[in-house]
Formats: sequence, C-alpha cells, structure tokens
Amino acid sequence: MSGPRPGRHRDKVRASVAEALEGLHDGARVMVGGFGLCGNPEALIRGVVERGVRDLVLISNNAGNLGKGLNLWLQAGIVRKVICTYIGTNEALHEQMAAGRVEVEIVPQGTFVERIRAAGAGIAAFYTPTGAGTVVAEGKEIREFDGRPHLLERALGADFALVRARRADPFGNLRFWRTARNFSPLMCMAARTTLVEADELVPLGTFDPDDVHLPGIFVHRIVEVREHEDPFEYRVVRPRPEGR
Amino acid sequence: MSGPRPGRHRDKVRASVAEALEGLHDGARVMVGGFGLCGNPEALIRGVVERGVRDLVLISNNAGNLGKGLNLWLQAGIVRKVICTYIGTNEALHEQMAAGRVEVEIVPQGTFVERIRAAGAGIAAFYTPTGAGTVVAEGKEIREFDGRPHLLERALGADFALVRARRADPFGNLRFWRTARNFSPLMCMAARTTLVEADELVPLGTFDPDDVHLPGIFVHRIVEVREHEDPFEYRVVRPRPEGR
Amino acid sequence: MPWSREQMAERAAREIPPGSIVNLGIGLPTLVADCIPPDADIWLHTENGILGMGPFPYEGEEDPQIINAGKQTVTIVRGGSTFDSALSFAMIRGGHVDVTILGAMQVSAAGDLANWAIPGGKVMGIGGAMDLASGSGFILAMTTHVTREGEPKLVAECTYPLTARRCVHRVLTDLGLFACGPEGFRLLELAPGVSLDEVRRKTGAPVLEGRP
Amino acid sequence: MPWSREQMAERAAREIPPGSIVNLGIGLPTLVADCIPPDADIWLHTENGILGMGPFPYEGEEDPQIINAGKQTVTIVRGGSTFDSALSFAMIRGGHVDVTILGAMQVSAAGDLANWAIPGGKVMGIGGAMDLASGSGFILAMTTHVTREGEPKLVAECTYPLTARRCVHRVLTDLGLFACGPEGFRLLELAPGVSLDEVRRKTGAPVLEGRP
Repeated sequence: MSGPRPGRHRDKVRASVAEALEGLHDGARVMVGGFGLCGNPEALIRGVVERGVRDLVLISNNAGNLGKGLNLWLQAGIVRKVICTYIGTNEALHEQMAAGRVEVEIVPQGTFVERIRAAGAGIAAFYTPTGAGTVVAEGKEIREFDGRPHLLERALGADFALVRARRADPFGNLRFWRTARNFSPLMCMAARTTLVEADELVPLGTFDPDDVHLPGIFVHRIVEVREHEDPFEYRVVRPRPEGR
Repeated sequence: MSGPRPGRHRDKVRASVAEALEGLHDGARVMVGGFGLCGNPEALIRGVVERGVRDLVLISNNAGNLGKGLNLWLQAGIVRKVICTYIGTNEALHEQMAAGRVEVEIVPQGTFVERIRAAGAGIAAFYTPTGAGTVVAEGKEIREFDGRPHLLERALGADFALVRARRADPFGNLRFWRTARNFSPLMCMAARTTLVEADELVPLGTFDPDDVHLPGIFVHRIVEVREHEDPFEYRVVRPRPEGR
Repeated sequence: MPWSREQMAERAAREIPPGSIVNLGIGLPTLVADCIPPDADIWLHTENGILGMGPFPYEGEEDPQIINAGKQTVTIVRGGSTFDSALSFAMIRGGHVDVTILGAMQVSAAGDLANWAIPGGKVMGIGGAMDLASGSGFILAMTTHVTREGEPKLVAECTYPLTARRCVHRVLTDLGLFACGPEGFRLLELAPGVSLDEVRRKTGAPVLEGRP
Repeated sequence: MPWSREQMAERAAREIPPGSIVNLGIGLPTLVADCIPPDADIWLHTENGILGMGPFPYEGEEDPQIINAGKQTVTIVRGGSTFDSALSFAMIRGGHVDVTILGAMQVSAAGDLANWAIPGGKVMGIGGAMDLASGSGFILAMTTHVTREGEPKLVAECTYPLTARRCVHRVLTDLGLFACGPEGFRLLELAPGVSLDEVRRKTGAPVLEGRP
C-alpha cells in the first residue's frame, strides 16, 4: 500500500551549520571527506562537536592530524569507532586507541573507497586481490579468480556523509578543487543523508552539464561556508630560482 | 628477472585510422563506445571493416541500428559474437542471430557497464541484485546479502576499446560531449589497448586538471577525425512556440 | 470510461512526490514527462546519462548527441548534468532514483514484473529494465489492463520472462490504480465509470478493496 | 662504497622506461621524482588523486588542497588531471600504473613485501600500500640493505606483517640491484666497490649470480 517516499530534492540549502546537522544522532555512522586535513568540511566537523552527539562511528581516511580536523571529535570523546586507512602521526588517535576509548578498523585505501562506492552503487560485495595473504584477509572469504586469490569485501555505507565542495548549486550539483575531491563524491553516494559544506553557493545553471563532478541526486543538504582555515599538513616548497 | 614493460604513454597520436588500428587481429574482443548511434567512433568502425579482420567478439550496448554504426560489422560478417544489452529494432542483428551466424549474449545494462568497470578497476567479480529470479541468473552463483538474493557477476574486459571523444590532448586526456559519454570512459579502462577517435585534438594543457573526464592513463592511441555523420536514431522535436 | 493514455499519464504524474528523482521507461511512461508540474522540483533521470532531462528540443535545436534511453533527441534543463553509464546505473542500482515508472507486459499481485520479452517472440533485449526494476525506491508499472487479445496483464503469477521479482509497488492501468500485495491487487482508485466488477473480470488475480 | 640515498634515487629512476605511469611511495621513493629526465614522458601518479604530479611548489605558490599521498604540497604538470579516490585506485588495482616504487621493511626472495607495520610497534595503518603492491605492473622495492641494527631486510621469509605476497619484481638497496625469484635474490648490479661477499653476508637469503 505504501506510496513513494517523500521527495528530498528541493529546498536543500540550509542557513546554518546547526540546521544542516539536524537529525545527526548519537551512535550514527558518519563518513567525512578529506585526505588528511585536505578537503575537510571544517565547519560541519566543528558543528558536530557543538551539537553534542556521541558514540559516533567515524568513517574517514585519516581522522585528522596535528590537533586539527577530525582530531576535534577524538579530543571531544564523541567517537566510539574509527574506520580508516592510515593513522601515521595522528597522535590523538594513537592516544585514544591506546587508552581503549576508540576501536579502530584499518582498511586498505583502495578497498576502503571501493567499499564506499559499492554501498552507493548498490553493489553488495566484490572480490579484490588487495590484502590477500595478509592480516586483512583474516576472517574473510578467499576465492581464486584467474589463478589469483581475492578477498570478498562488503559494501560500506553510512547514515550521514559530511563533505566539502568548492562550489555547489542549490540542487546540490558539486564541483571539487584539485585533490580536495578524494573520497567525497563516493561518500555522498554511500550515505543516507549527505551534507555538503560549499565554499561557494552558485545559482542553478552555473555549471555546464558536462562539468558537474557529482550530480545533486547524491546531495541532500547544503550550507555555504566561505571561510576555511585549510591548514597545511606538510607544507613543502622549493626555492624560487633567480629571475622567476 | 624481467623488467618493467615498455612505457606506452608517449607518441600516442596516429596520423590515420589505419595506423590507429594496427594490431587489431582476427578473433579480438573489441569494445565499442556509444549508446545506439550516439557517440559512435564512426571512422574507427569503418576502419575495422576496411582492415579485413574477422571473428570479432563485439562488446557494445546496441551493435548499431538503421544500417549504421556497428551494423557495418554485422553486414560485413566480421562478428562472431555480440555481448550487448538491447537489440530492439536492430534488424541487422536480428537477421544474423536468426541465421545462426552471430551468437548473442544479452546482459542487463547496469550489469554490463559495471562488469566493464570492474575489469578496468581490477575487481574480479561483484554481487548485484539485478537479474535475481530471472533468466539472467541461470548458471550464476546466487547469494543473499541483507536478505536479498544477489548474482555473482564477473569482470568483462577486452583486447581493444574503440571510443569517440569530443576533445583529446596528446596524452589522451579526454572530454566527452553530453550523452555521447555513456560507456566510453569505462571501456577505455577495461581494454588492453584503447583507441580514441577525437573530434578535435587539442594541445597538452588545454584542459584544467579538474575538467578531464578520463585521464590519459587509460588511452593508448588517438586519431583526430573532424567530420562525423552523427545520425539521429529518433529525431523528435516540438514546434517552436510563436515569438521564440 | 477507462482512462485515455493521456489521462493515465496525468494520473501517474500525481503519484510522484515533489522533490523526487524520476526515471521514465520507454513507451507509455514517456508521456508522463509532459504532465509533471514545472514547480514541483521533479528531476528526470535517463539511464544513458542525464539527470535533469528536459522536453524534446525545438525544431532546429536537436543534437544527435543529446538523447534519452529511447534514443530520442531531448534537452537538458538548467541544473542538469551528464555522466557516464557506470555512474548512471550507480544512481539506479544504489536506490537513489525515487520513482521509476515502467511499462509492463505482466505484473503479478506480489509485484513480479515482466516487461522485456514475450515467450516465443523476437528477443528485444533487456536494456536498463532489470536494473531499474531492482534498484528503484518505488516502482509504478503502467500498462493497459488487458492485452489486445483481452488477456489480463495483472496476473496471479507471471508467465512471461521476469524482469525482477517483488519489485512493483503500484500498477496504473486504464481501469484504475492498484497496490501490489501478497493477497492480491488492492484497489486504490477506479477510472470514472469503471466498475469493480469489470476490473475483477479483467484481472487474473484477486482484487481487494479498502485498507489492508 | 654503497650508494647514497641520492644515488639510489638516480639508479631507481633508470629502471623506469620512458612513457611510463609511475607511483612513488612515501620515504626514499619520493626522491626518485627529482631524477626523472624531463623529456621521458614519465607521468607521476599519486593515489590521492593526481596523474601528472609535479615538483614541490615555489615558495608562495603552495595550495593546501594540492597535495601528494604523503600530504606534502605539490604541483600539477601541464596535461595533469585530478580525480576522486575510486578512479585513482581503479588505476592502481586495474594494473594501469606501470611502475610502482615502494619503501620496504622486509622483502623475501619470492617477492613478498612487508612495509606497513613492525611487530609490536605502533600501528601506522595501511594507506594505499596494499593496493599498490597488489595492482602494479612492476614493483621496485627500495630500501637500505640492512636495518639500523644490521639485520638483513632481504630475507628468505618475511617475519613482519605482509603488505602483499609475490609482488616485488626487483629490489634496489644501497648495495645493489636484485631481481626476486623463488631460488633467491639474483644480483643485477653491485654498487661500486661493494663485493658480492659483503652482499651475501648481509642478505638473509641466497644471492645468485648471472642469468637464471
């Protein structure tokens, strides 16, 4: 008997970060875009702390670094589990792990993003050679294809995705800037509700149809945030040669 | 002992269609981009007939129509098998099938393109709900995920991909035009050797890095072809209202 | 009087909530496009790679490289986007398309759909039908109530090759609108002047009344 | 005398055929970028989403949103492109990257690679290492021949957690260049003034000479 679900593709623009975060609840599975501190939705990340939710499952490549980005969530103690690919020098995460306050699941990066894409694309599971013969294979189905062992990996979805875009139109068509794109489009596809923090909100029709990085079908709420810290994680430069 | 394979990412531009098709051999598995007659690599399609190869396995959504596009291959009798998603009014294919001259494998379109992407992305196989409980499931492994039956579908690769692009630079970075994009980027990823017929060859650096639809890593040969028929398959228009 | 094709299209359009993403199959469903209110923020998806498909182009503005899944020339609305087939089917299979309206040859009470092949007929191919039927949030099947020969298309069990099982939520015919369910087709609305008796006579499965 | 880090980088660069797509891991391999001849049509891939990565930016031109997989600011060359991580790993896993140069903690004669974790050490994570090791057409491992404690890094069997099995084709150390194989490490080149004896003493598996 039940009819179609209510349409979600109108009135997506929110006036504030707090409004954009409405409904984000304790225990939610939350994907956050960015590669390290590059391409972080900084205002949404801060907003989640201010909202006061807890027990979050965070799905993000790095969970911040240098006390910035998603380190705020770890410092605030609102994360129960992190699914990520790399910890490295992320002291906040090392500390929380060591203290037993945060469970950490480490996934190879290509598998991580492919699992996220699979969730968004309606693919339940897939076979990848990555991780065969390693600890990553433990407890997973292993199967040979073309003479090579492959692991069965499951789709990885979420309740919410929080991403940063360079520009968004009111329908949620997005463009990203350079390597700030990374996991964000895939996370938008994989979450039930997708929140976009756009550096700039532009009128509908600004983008040529061929130039949309991610169509608005995958986006549910948009908040414009013009100011970002955009910290350097490792600022490396070379001296400018004479005469340039 | 064996060292790295020779690099293929230089001197990609070919002076002629015949040169671009070098090495395309009898019995080759060939993917051809396009949705019906939209976005066909017209010159490469003709070139294959002129080359005189045969027993090809053609992987393409429709295999032409109205005597145009890939119908040329069917009329020339150079196709042994077609893997496609739709036949419809394609009389050339109906005739060849009926006469037992061409074997036809029909694949649901979403599964078709996902299998092609999988081949390009190093995913051996995946589980999709599409086709469960239908003839498509016959002979395939069926497995439940989240309470729904899924089919195991294998990656679908090829020896060659022949695609049309709107613009290419000498490295093979591509941009497509509107719905002429369709399967082409995925086919470029899935084939051992990818041949691009570009409406326009532009200098390196023409594209902003964020605006490349398909990076040149997936492209091996490029031929510029400025003239195309671009036939309408179903030209439908509406009358222009007065005063417009 | 049964609904005309145009009236069916209008009725179908009223099934679409504002703010929805919609895919319209080939044939009857195509007519629905013209009945969608312009201010409803309804976005048309076509599986060959457009979100925000617009009406047929004005004479002289047609582009052979801007087509719909039926290979007809179309346009792209303001805010529309184009993309490759893998992303397009990610939208479909991933459940991001809210409403899909598909033609049908047979629909079973339980929601099985057959719309791609007639036993013994020419094989036409599957196209995007199976993915659309498996992936969409809500599927409305749209068909005349009976075949040209008077055979019911709403049946207890499909005898034609299936497109997908348990996928159709509602069926709109020239006689009425029905919800699929394990016990039968539940009547939601009758075309004006059509009797429940006539519907029952022309339906190959129980037709139920009222809320379940 | 063993090769310096810079000499190793130069030697590694000579392993890359012109016209190749190359991914350079974090650490030692990063140095190889500076040794690639500018006219060799060698394109650097970084898994966070650049094909055609250029050198570090000039002072004042750095952009925190243009980084490599080590999160260092970089540039993009003419003809370079940026893309999402799914496409980037499709390039890697799909075998489209011709040459990958990775750091190593241990490499076995058969080509097993361990480069992401030390038993009992802090867990640093996997990042793209496993995908790179499983997916690339040719893998060159690059490492000092022994640990700071003098333990061999070229071993019969890895004791550290594996990154991938049977993936390394060649190993470049400060002492020489070796091909992996089931019977041992086959010597391809010695650093000047380094003796085969020294290499054998510092290697935890057989070191073979000549063509197999």
